[in-house]
Amino acid sequence: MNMKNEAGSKDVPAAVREDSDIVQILDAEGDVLPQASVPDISDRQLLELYETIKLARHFDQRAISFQRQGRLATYAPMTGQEGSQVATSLALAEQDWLFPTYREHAAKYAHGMDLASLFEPLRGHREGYAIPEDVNVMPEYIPIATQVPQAMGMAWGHKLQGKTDTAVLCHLGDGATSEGDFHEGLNFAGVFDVPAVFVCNNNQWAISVPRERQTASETIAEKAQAYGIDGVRVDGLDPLAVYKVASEALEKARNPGPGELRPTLIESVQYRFGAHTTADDPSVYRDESEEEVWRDRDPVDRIETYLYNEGILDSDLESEIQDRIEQEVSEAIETAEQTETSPDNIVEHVYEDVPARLEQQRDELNRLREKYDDGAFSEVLE
Amino acid sequence: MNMKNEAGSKDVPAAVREDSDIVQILDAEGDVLPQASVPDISDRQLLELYETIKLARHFDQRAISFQRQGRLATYAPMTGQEGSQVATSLALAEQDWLFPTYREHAAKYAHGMDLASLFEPLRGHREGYAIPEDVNVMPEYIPIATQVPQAMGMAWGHKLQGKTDTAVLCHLGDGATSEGDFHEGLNFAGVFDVPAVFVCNNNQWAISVPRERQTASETIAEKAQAYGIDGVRVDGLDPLAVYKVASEALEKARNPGPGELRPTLIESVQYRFGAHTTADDPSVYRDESEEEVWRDRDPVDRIETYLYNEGILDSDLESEIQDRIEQEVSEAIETAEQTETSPDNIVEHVYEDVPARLEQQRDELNRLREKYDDGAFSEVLE
Amino acid sequence: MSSTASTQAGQKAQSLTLVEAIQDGLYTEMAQDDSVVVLGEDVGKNGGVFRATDQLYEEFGEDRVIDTPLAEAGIVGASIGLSQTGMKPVPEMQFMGFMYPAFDQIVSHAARLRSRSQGQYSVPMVIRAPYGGGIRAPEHHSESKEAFFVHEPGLKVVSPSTPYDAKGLLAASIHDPDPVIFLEPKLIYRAFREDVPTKPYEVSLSEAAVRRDGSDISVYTWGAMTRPALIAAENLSQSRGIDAEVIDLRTLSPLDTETITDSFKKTGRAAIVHEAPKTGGLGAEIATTIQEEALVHQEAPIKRIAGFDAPMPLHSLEDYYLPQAVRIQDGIRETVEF
Amino acid sequence: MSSTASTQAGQKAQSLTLVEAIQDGLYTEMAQDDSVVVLGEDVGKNGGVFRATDQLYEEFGEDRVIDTPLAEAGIVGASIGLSQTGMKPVPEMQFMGFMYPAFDQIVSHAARLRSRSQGQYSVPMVIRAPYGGGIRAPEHHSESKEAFFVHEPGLKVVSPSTPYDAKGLLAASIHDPDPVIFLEPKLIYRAFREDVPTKPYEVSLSEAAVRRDGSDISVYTWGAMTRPALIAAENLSQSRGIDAEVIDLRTLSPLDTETITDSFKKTGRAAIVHEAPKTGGLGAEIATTIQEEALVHQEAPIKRIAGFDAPMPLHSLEDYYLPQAVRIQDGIRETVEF
Ligand SMILES: Cc1ncc(C[n+]2csc(CCOP(=O)(O)OP(=O)(O)O)c2C)c(N)n1
Ligand SMILES: Cc1ncc(C[n+]2csc(CCOP(=O)(O)OP(=O)(O)O)c2C)c(N)n1
Ligand SMILES: [Mg+2]
Ligand SMILES: [Mg+2]
Repeated sequence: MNMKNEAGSKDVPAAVREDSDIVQILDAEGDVLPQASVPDISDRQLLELYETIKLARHFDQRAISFQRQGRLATYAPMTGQEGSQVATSLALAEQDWLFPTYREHAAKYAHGMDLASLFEPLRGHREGYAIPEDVNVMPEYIPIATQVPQAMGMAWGHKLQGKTDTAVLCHLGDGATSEGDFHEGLNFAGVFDVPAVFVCNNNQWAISVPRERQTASETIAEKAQAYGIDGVRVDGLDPLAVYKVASEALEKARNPGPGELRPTLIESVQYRFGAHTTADDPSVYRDESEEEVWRDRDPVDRIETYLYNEGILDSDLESEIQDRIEQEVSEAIETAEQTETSPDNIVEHVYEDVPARLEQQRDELNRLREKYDDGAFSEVLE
Repeated sequence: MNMKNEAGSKDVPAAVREDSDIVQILDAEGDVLPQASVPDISDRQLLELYETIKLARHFDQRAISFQRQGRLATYAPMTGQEGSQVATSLALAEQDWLFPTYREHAAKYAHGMDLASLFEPLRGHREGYAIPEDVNVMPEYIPIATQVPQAMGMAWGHKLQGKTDTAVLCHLGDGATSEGDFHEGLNFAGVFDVPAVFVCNNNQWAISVPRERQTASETIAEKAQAYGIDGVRVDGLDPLAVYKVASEALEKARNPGPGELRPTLIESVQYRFGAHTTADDPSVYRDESEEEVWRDRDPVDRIETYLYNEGILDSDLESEIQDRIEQEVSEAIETAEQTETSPDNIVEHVYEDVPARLEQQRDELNRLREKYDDGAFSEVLE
Repeated sequence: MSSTASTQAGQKAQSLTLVEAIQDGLYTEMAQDDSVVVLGEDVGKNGGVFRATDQLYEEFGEDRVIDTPLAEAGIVGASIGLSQTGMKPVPEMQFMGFMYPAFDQIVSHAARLRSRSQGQYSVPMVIRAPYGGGIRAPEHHSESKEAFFVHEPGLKVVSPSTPYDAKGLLAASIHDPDPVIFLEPKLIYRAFREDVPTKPYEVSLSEAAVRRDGSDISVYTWGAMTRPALIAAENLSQSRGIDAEVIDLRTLSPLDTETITDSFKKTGRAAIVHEAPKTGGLGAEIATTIQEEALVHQEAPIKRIAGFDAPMPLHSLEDYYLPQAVRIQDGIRETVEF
Repeated sequence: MSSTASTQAGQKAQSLTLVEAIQDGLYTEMAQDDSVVVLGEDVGKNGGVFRATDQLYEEFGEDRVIDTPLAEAGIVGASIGLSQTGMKPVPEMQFMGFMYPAFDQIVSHAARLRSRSQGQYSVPMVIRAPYGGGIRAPEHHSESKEAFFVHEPGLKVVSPSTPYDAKGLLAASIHDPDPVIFLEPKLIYRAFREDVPTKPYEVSLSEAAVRRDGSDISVYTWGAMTRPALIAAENLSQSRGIDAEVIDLRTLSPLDTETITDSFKKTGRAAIVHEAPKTGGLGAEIATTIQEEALVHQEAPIKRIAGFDAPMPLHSLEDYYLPQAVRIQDGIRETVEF
C-alpha cells in the first residue's frame, strides 16, 4: 500500500520508488530515469522553468522573513511545491484559466500575475486580487475546495460556447478531496465532460492532518474513477514529469482523441517542506526527520542538475539568474509596500452601484474620520 | 458499459444479464440460477419475507389511491423496490439501526415501525416520526443524502463505545450519490472504519434525471473505492440476493474478518416502476416501455415463484396472507385517520423547554383561536 | 400550462398565473439573449417540478436548459463559473429548503467575488427558488428564510407577489449585474391570473409597490403574504373604517427604505407580515429602520405578524403557523387602537 | 498556554485568558463526563489552530479528541449521529467562515431533529467556532454571522466575552439538551486574563449580564464588542457625565428579553453594538423587541453601531469596518443628546 509511505512515515516516499503507477522522468538527483521520455521543451523554456522555480523558492524565503518582521500577514509557504506549481502553469496556454488556492503564489506568477500583486493581500490590500484583464487567473480560494465546482463551471461555459481551445486548470490540496465541493465539482466535470484539469497538490498534510487520516483510499488519483474521468499520479517534485503530465492533460481537455475524456484529476505527489502557514508550528504534530527523504528530492536541485547535465546551465548563468530574481522580488515588495487603500474602499465593489444605505454608512464613517482622527479607529480594538 | 443499460434505454437491464459483477440468485422467473448459493433462511423467515413484500405492494397501491382521494398528501411509491427494502430490513438484527428516506416505507415497517405511523405524516401529523423507544429507526430523511454522515456518526458512536454488535444500515438513492454529503459521509466511514452499511437504491431515476446523467462512473458500487471501503452490486429485484448481500455486509460491519473493512456500499440495482411521487408524471420524461423489461423481473413474482417451487407456499396460504395484509393496511389507515394534533404542538419540542417568547406566541395564537374561531385560520390562505 | 410567448406573438398580453409568468419571463429573456442558460434538477425534460421551466428545453435545447446531477453546491458553484465566461446562468434550487447545501457557494462566493476582486470579476446570476408554506408539502418544503440572504452583503433578494411583477422583476434580475436570489411564492403560483405583456419589460429592483393607499397604518409585506394582507386591509376598511396602506416590498435587499419610511411618516403606525419565524426575520430590520428614520412619527409599537419561532409544522397545522387574514386583521386593529 | 486544570488541582482559581478558559472548560467537562468528545480539523495532535483544545488529545486520547478529515458537513453530520448514541459531541468549526458547508446539517437537522421526532430524538451537541474580526486574518476568517443561527428555531446561540463566562457558558452549553452554537470572540482570545475557578460551574444560558450599571442609555452588545463598549461608556462617563448601562447578552438565542427591556424601561434610550453587517443583524431584533415591549419609554431612536453592509475588508481596513470605541462613543452621545 502506497498509503503508508505517503502518510509521512520515515519510509521511502511513494514518489521515490520505481512505481509503475506514478509518472517520473528525473531521479532523485536530477538524472533522467532509464526509459523515461523527456518532453519536448526548448532550452529557452527549460530556462524559464528553472528561473521561475528558483524565483519561487526565493520569494518564499523572503515572504517568510518579511512576515516575521511584521511586514506581511499570515503567509502560506510553498517550498518543495514550487516545481509542480511552475511546471503546471508553464504547461498552460495563454488563454487557459488558472484557479489557485492560497498556496499557489508561483503558479499565479508563472501564468502572468505580477509579483507585487502577490504581496498586496498579505499587506491587507485587496488590490492584488484585482487581476488585470489580460491575465487569466482567478483570485485565490481560501475556503477549501470551493473552487472545484467553479472551475468546472468555467470550463463548461467555454465548452458550451464552442471555445474548446481554452482549458481550465484548478489547484486543490489533499485535504480538499474530503470536501463535498470536490465531489460535486468532479462529478459534474465527468457528466458534462468539460475541458478542465484538476491538480491535487498532495503535500501529505492538511495543516496537522496526515494524508492517511484524510481518506482511506490508497491514492487520490484513483478517486477519478468514481467520476468516470481520468486519474494520473505524478512525482510532484519532478518538474519535467509534472510538465509532461499537465501538458498532456491540458491537450486532452482541449482536443480529446476518439473515446477520450476531457477532464483529468492529476495527483501531484509532493511534500510540504515547511509549516502550513507562518502561524503554524509543524513540530507539534509531525516528526521533522520525515522531511529529509523528501528534501533529498528537492525540485530545485533536480531541475538544476538536469540543466547542468544538459549543458543548458552553467555557474555564470546561474548567478546571473540568481541576481535577477533577487532584484525582482525586492522590487515587488517595495511596490507592494507603497499600496494604500482608502476606507471608502469598504463600500465599493459590493454591488456594481453603491446602494443608498451603504453610501450612508460611508458618509457616516467619513464624518467620524473628520470629527475625530484616523488614529482613533485603531485605539481600543483589543 | 453497463451505464447505457441502467440509464433506462430499452436494452436489457444490467441486473438481468449474467454479469459477473452483480450478485443474483433468482432468475427473472424466480428459478434459482445455476451455481447460485441460496442463503440459509428458514421457511418461517422466507414466509415473513414474502408476506412483508406482499404487504408493501398492497400498501403502495392503497396509499396511491388514498392520495388520489385527497386523504393523504404527496406520497412516494415503492413498487418494484419493496423486495430490496424488505430484504435489507430482515437482514438487520433487532439492535441494528435503520436510516430511511421518504421512500423506504416497507423498510421501516419491516424493522418494527407500525403501519399506522407511516400514514400519519402523510396526513400532516408528525406523530409518525415519534418512533417508539424499542424501534431502532430514524425519522425519514427528505433532504437528499443528509442522512449519510449522520448514519456514519451513529455507527461511529457505537464503535467508540465498544457496541460493535450494533450495525447501522443507511438507505439512499442514486441521485443522492451526487451530493457532497454522500461523499463526506462515506469518506468518514472509510477513515474511521465504522460498522455501517450504505444501501444505494439505484432505481435508475432521480425524479426525471436518469442514472447516466447523475454520474459518469460505470457503476455506483465502484465509488466505494474512492473511500477505501467495499462496494458490491446486487440485483435489487431479487429479494434473496439482496438478503444475502445485506446479511454479509452487516455481519462484516459487526465482526470484520482479518484484513476486512467494516463499511460497505451496496448498489441495489432496481427500477422505479411508478412515478417519483404522486405529484410526478413520468410520461413527461421517460418512455413507459422502458418499464417492461423491469416488470418482467417483478420481485413479488420472483419470490412467490421461488416459494411455490420450494413447496413453502400454496394458493391457500397465499390467499390467507393476502387477506391478512389487506386487513392490516385497512386498520392502519383507519388508525392514522383518527390522529389529531393540537395547534399547541407547533411550539412543543422545539427545545426541551419552551422558551418564553415561544410561549407568548402560543398564548397569542390561543387568544386568537378563542376570539375568532378555528375556521378563520384557513379562510383566506390562498 | 399556457403556451409560450412565441406562440402568442400576435397578442399584446396574456392572462397568466404567477408560475406561468415566470416561465414566460424565462422564455422572453432566453429568446432575447443567447447567454441566458437555465440549469438545475429536473428543469429540462421535466420542465421543473412546478412547470416553471416548461417548454424551455424543447424550445432552447439541452445546452441552454440543463438537467444537472442532484447537487446544489455543484449547481451554484458551476453557475458562478459559467458566469465568468459571459453567460448568465439562472440556476433553479428545487425548493428553498434545499438551498442550504449551496449556502457556502452563495454567501462566500457569489456574493463576494465582485468585492474580492475589486470589481474585476462579477457574478451576474439569478438563483430561482420556490419558497414558503401553505401547499401541504412535506417537511423542509416550506422554508421562508429570506432573512439569511438579506444579511449577506453582495446579494440582492427579490420576491414577486403578482404575475406581472414576476415577469418584470425576473427580467430586471437577469439584467442585473449582481447575483440575485429570486424567491417565488409557490403558494400563489397558480392562485390567480393577471394580464402580462408579451413584450419584454422590467420592474425595477429598487422600488417597493404601494398595493393599497391608506392613512391609518402601513402594512409591509411581500410574496404570498401580500394577498392576505390586502384582504385584511379590505375587511378592516369595510368593517371598522380602518384605512390601511399595504406595501409590497418586492425587493428585499437592498430595501427601498424611502418608500417604507415615507409611508410610515404618513400613518405613524405599522405592521409587518411575513411567513418566516419572527425572531431575526426581515420584520425586525424593517421595524428598526423605521424607528431609526421616523421615530418622531411613531404612535404605536410596530407589530410583527409572523411565523412562529419553530420549524414549520406538517400540513395539518400550517394554517396556524402562517399569518392568515384573521391574524393580520387582529394585529392591525391592535396597532391602530393602541 | 496555561497548564490544564488537572495540574492545578490544589488551586481554587487560575488566571486565564479566554481561550485558556475554553480549554479548561473542555478539560473539566471531559474529565467529568466520558460521553463528551471533541472532534474537528486539527483539534487533536495540533491542539487546535488557536490552542483551544491544547493537551486534550494527550489527556483523553484519540478516541475522545478526534482529528477528522477536512469536511464540515461531515463533522456536523457525524456529530448528530454520535449524539444519538448517548455521546455529547463538541465539534469545532475552525473558523465561523467555514461553517457554511455545514449549514444544511446545522439548520435542517441539528436544529430540527427534536421537533421532527416530537421529542423522541434530540441533538445535545455544542458546535464551537471562533468568530469575528480584528486579528489581521485573511479573507473569510473574520465572519460574524450570528444572526443566521439566531433565525433558526431549535438552535441556541451563545457568545462569551470574559474568561469566567467562557468556561461557565461552555459548561452550561455542554449540559444543555439542545444544540448550541458556541461562538468564541477570537479577537479577545488572549486579550486579558481573569480568575477562573478550577471547579466546575455553570453560567446560565438564559441571563444577559449587566456589565456596567447606568441610567442614561442602555448599550447592548456581546462577544468582542463588549470591551470597546465598556471603554466608550467609561470615557463618556468621565468626559461628559453620560452614564451608560452596558449589557452583555451572552446568550443570543433565545434572547433574555426581560433584562433587555428592563434596562430600557429605566434608560429610555439604547445603542446596540455588533460586528456583523448592520442590515439584518441581531441589532434589528433587539431594537424591534424593545419597541414592541417598551415603546412608551422610548425617548430617542435606537442606534445601531455595526459592521458595514459589505464583506469584511482585508486587514488594512478592518479597524474602520469594526465598531471601535470612537464610533460607539459618538453613537451613544448622539442618542443621549437626541
Ligand atoms: C472550508 C474550509 N474549512 C477549513 C479551512 C481551514 N483550513 C485552511 S487550510 C486547511 C488545510 C488544507 O489542506 P490541503 O487541502 O491539503 O491544502 P494545503 O494547505 O496542504 O496546501 C484548513 C483546514 C478552510 N480554509 N476552508
Ligand atoms: C438536498 C435536496 N435537493 C433536492 C431535493 C428534491 N428531491 C426530492 S427527491 C429527489 C430525487 C432523488 O433521487 P434519488 O436519490 O435517486 O432517490 P429516489 O427518489 O429515486 O428514491 C429530489 C431532487 C431534496 N429533497 N433534497
Ligand atoms: Mg495538503
Ligand atoms: Mg433514484
